[in-house]
Amino acid sequence: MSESVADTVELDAEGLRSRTREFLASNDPATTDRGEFLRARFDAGLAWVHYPEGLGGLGAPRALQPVVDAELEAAGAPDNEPSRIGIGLGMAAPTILAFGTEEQKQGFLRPLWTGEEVWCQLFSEPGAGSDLASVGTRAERKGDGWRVTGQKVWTSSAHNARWAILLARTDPDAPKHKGMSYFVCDMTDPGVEVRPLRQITGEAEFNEVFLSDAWIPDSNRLGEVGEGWRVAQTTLMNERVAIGGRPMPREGGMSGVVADTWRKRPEGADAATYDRLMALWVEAEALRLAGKRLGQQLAAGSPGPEGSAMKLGFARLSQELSGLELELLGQEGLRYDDWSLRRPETVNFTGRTAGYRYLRAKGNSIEGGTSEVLRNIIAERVLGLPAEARADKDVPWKDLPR
Amino acid sequence: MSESVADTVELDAEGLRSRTREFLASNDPATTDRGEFLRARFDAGLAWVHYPEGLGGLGAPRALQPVVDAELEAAGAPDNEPSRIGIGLGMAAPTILAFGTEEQKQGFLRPLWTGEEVWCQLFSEPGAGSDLASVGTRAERKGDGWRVTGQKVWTSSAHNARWAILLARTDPDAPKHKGMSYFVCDMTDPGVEVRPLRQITGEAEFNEVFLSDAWIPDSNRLGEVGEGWRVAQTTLMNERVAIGGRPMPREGGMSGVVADTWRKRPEGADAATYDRLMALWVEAEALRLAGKRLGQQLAAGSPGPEGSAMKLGFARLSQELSGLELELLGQEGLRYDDWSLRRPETVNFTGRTAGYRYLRAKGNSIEGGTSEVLRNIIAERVLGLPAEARADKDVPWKDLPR
Amino acid sequence: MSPNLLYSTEEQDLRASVRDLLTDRCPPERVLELCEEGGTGDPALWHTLATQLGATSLNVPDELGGQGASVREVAVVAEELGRFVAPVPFLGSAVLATSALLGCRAGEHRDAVLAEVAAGNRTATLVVPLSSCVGGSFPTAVRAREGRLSGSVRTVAEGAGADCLIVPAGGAEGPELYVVDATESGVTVDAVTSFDITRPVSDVDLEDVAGVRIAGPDLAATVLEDAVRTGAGVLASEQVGVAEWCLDSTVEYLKQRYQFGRALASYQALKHRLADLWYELVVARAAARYAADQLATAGDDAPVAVGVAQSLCARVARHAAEECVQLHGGIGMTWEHPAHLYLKRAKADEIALGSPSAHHGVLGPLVDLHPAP
Amino acid sequence: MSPNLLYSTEEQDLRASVRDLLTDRCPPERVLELCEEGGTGDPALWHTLATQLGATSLNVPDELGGQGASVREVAVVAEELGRFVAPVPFLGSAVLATSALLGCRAGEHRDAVLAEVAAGNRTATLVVPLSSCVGGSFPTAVRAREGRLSGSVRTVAEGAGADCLIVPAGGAEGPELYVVDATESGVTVDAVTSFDITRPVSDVDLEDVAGVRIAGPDLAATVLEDAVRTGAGVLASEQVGVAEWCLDSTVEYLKQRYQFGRALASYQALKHRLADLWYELVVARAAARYAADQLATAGDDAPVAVGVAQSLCARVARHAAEECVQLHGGIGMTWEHPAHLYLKRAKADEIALGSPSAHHGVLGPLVDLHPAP
Repeated sequence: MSESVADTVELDAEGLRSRTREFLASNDPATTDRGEFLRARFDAGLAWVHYPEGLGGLGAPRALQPVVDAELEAAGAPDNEPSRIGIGLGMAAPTILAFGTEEQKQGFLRPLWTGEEVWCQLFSEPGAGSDLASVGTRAERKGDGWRVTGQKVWTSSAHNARWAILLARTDPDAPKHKGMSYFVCDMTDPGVEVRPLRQITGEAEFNEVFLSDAWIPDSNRLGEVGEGWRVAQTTLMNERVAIGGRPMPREGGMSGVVADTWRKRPEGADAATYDRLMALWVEAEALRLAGKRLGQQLAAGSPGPEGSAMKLGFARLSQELSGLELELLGQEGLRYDDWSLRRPETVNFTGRTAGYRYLRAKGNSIEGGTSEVLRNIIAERVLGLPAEARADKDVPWKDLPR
Repeated sequence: MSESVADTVELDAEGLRSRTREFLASNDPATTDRGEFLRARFDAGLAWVHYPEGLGGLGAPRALQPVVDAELEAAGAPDNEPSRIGIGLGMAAPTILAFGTEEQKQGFLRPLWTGEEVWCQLFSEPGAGSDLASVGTRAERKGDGWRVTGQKVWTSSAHNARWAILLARTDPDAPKHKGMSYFVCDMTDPGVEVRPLRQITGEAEFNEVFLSDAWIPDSNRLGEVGEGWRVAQTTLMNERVAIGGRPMPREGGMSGVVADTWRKRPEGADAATYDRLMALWVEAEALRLAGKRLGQQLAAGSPGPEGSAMKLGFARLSQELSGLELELLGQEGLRYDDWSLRRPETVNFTGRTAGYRYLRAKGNSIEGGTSEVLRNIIAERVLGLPAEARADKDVPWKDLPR
Repeated sequence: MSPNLLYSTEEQDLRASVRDLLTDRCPPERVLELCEEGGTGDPALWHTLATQLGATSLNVPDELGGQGASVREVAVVAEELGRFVAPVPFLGSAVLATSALLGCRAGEHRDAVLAEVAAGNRTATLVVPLSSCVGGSFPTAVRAREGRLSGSVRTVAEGAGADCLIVPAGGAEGPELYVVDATESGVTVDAVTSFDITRPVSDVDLEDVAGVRIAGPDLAATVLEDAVRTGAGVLASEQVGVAEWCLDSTVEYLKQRYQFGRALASYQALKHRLADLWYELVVARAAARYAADQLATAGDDAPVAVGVAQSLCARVARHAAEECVQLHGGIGMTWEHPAHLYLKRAKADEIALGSPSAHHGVLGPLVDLHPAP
Repeated sequence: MSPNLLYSTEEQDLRASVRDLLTDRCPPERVLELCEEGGTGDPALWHTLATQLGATSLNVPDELGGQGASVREVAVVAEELGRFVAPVPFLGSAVLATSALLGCRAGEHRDAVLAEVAAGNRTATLVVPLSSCVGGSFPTAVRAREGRLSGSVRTVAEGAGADCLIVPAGGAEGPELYVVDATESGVTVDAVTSFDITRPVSDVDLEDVAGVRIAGPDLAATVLEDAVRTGAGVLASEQVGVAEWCLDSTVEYLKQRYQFGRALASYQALKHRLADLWYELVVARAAARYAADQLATAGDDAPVAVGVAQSLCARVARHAAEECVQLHGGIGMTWEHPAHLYLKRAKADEIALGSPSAHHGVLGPLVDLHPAP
């Protein structure tokens, strides 16, 4: 990376396509080690082209990434298994980019993107879910670093993770939004303990993470002390962008699964359930169309607030449909496949059996923002109705009722 | 009424029965003028036996009234047409009894009970419905009486009424609950104008009443100045007693009407609507049983809070059932009988056509306490959840937002 | 090509024109006044819509005096008319009758009638019960014998005031479609009391009336089915407009009104109900737009799209109107407040052109979901 | 005589005894622990219920060692067991199997088995799929030939651990009922993984097994129908207990938990949802009490009462359990919190002994409401 790329490459589709081909010419995916190939791709600025030069990108428009990806895929190049490192790519990286020091960016982003280092998120706590700003995990200044103690929950990938983004309370005397700081936590620290968190399905998709005097050097702080909430907003904004938006075919989700169950003429299929099925099928199709419409709005440069409708409807429908499916199945609906504790590699809401789907769907209206919080957001931000009364904004965090 | 009745009559069923027979022996309903008969009945203490002697009663247990009524009915005696004078009997009378001066009781109760004077209620206003304590109708002291100006609404019987119970604001500088007084208003006063209030059914069951400097002598005040809210509580408590409680046969209400429509195999009857009908029929039957159970609780001396469930369910079911009926009727559901403005003598929720029933049922969740207010009451008084935040209790009424 | 589910710039301009006109000429007080008069709506407004905005000729070919636009634009107009519950015979004349005429083969009489209807010089209606649903059998309540029609059809949309009637009839050799002049002797059109006071209905009786045949057994059933389907698809957009007004006006009302010292709009239980309504409106709009687009492009998926849109939008509009009345409290129960106009329209629209469960029954087999045996 | 829809003093005493025992011996942690062990519930608790409280012999005649009480008391016990999702085979043994035995004519074998089951010395189950509904045809999955039974029945309630099986079988001359000892050779009872982890289910296979006939073709169908009806009626009370726990525990949780500086219980949207649940519970309880009373008195209205109660209470319990999980938020999704035990019980109970729509179909014709043609 000696000279500025912009001097040599046009940052349009054609320029990127030829740059990718040049890269492939000197890095043959068939003969290059996977790790080596990915690191080279990063160094060539082809990892995420909208990132700055030197950090895996070229400062090119984000919309051009698919051009690069298509070329690489056509050449049979390995990818960085994005589904395995979603939290790193989607949440940690944009936050590091926005708030990190030069050293942090240089140190973290390359192994994050290549997948050599998996990241997880230590935000939610048993007492801080929808109201994330009430986190009680305590970080206390000790010399050139921090000692962190507390409990985090609903952490996916924690058992595989090298690093975590962590929101902790550094000043309990400040009002809740003002007394937090944001850190990068080393998951191999002896003060970090990861335990599987079993869910009602029997599986443990998530973990609880217990922090007992875990050590974080001050050089792993992101943003200023007390600025944690503002930094976390960047993380959460990027989480929301990741949800929804991908186009689906008709019957692409739970409605297809239940429709197929109906087509097999299960024991509980009767005239009454037919109409319930059709009403839900219709709503699922309309929600799919609403998602398509939302995508068209985004493409036209006028995003609407419909994203929250998508999540609300998705949760509602997956719950109603999976509940109907169990009734359709009758006797079979009284059986389950396996309650034993497992740690699934990936989560498939429409996988396993109807019983699993029913139970897993209950989480859809809780995780990533409860349906109740979404309704508040819609009412207040979309419809302009007055905000809920709250008494927690100016009081020291330590004096709040809990 | 020269000597105390209790000296001569045992206040048990047998005593009342024989006293009623004696009364009938000297007041033959076949030959006595109706008004004369009713006045005599009142004077004999057989009007409402639980009222005091001299005010139409004997100070007997309220539960014994049916004994008297049965004897009189068997003898072919005229009644006082209670459905025509329900507000007087159910709301005005208990309030006069509780708060009236001796002169007021003597003057008002007899013609009220006989039906010679019809009463109505001037409580609700366009800006004071669920939040009745915010009434803005103003009563200003002038000499030995009051000048009253304001607008009242949802007043049934106003066009036939001789008297009204009236809640008005006498001190706008006091907090809302403390600045009201309670009056008896002469409906023949030139400052009182009654206009029919047309509803969405086309009918005008109710009236708007416009008060323009209407005159009320101070002798027609009930309770102390500023005590209006407390007096009104007595009125409203008695209104609530009147709702619900009467036993119903299966299919006794809207469910029977819609079931009969189904039995005629209307155009829109299909397998899907069958299940909807059955689900509603089942809920209606269960609500009927809940009413019966409530009655048994009352009879056992342990009334529960189920009364609010009855009203909530009644509104819900009459709306759902009548909505379903229109769908069942298909083409016929697109027609109505008559939109012309009428003033019905009595209201029958299950009368006229399906379209009328559907529209009239919309009022069931608004009149006599909205379903929203009922849910608050259940949540707060039955389930013990915290009350809604309110900012109107200690502020002068005139300074409240409106 | 992927269907465009947005409103194009032209469509937005069209909407703005219609909305301007209706804001000016069709406020709720005016609608109520017209409905109380019990006539056939607002002929002057109808004339303006037709002649100044071309709202009656949008999807009629240029050569017949039309705009050469499509059902997408028709749906946009329907949405605005729904928003104002405007008492004009758009559904009967510009949608149902016009669709039937468009479906027939070109011919002297058809072309003349279509041009007149498109120009707004004449108003037409399709003589079927307003509750008719796609997938039904061809109606034979009217019989045709040697060009003369006899029979009765009840509860026809906007029949009174129509100048010409498009009449499906059972002929000697099968289904036929006729145009009948409403002034012909033997034609009786009785306005009946409509539940939806903003959309009159009539009973039509024909006694040995002369008609001009515009489709024979080879075509009549398809034409009628397509017209009723187009009507249902456009009705979905009308329902979106109705629902939108109900939500908007309820939000406004709750913001202004105070109870127990707080704006009603600050009560969370009400906020969540409004948020749910908004969600319903989001999905309803997407479904309605897709149906309009499929009808506009004669897409293969049009029957599915219409079934989805109509069964969903009917429930959404009715729900929105019911919430509107409830959340307005007592004032929403009065004749003078417009909420009841929307409640009546929404409830009638739930029955019009097929109830949701009727549409489910037609839709299911199209997507390989067959009823239980 | 008007049915008593309240709880009598004796019933309240019985409830208090059961509740005391379960509070002590069956807290949620214990239920979870037992379910994780995957056994047949809590035999010790079951034994105490039977022997100390007589919960298994309430409606058995005195002369067979029973209490001579009625289905009303059985329903009260079911309600409490539902409140604790107690993992004991009450529904299978004390309700379904006992009802079947009570329906058969007195006889040496029947009396002996009934007395043993009532005393709690043996546990029985009725060998039908747990999803069976009244109004179905008599099951013939098991065939009887000369007193020997062969066939398989899947998803039988609480089959594993049962000492004796009450088996409906198709005999040469029609429906028959047999008692089969679970230790007979040829009997296989396979515990399968149950969706409701607090109520095990099993697959039962019989291969040429000796059984004792306790009802022949004149009686077997009626006995089975009555037993399944009694089961459904009692299940309604269990569902009331499940719903009540869900409402109570949610109310408690929301009162304790703060969010944005306020108790969750102060949010009106949640308050209204809880108020609606409370309403549902009020009507469900009335329906369940009426069903219990009608079954207790062998009232003519029992089939209607059971259909009403079961179709309603099933929905109410499931709705309450779903709200319980949702309003508990993340903690309600964890294995360690008991909410999921109730969710699984409530959802399985919605299918058990007939879904609401199946009951609607049976109930309708009884009240002269016949399905659409």
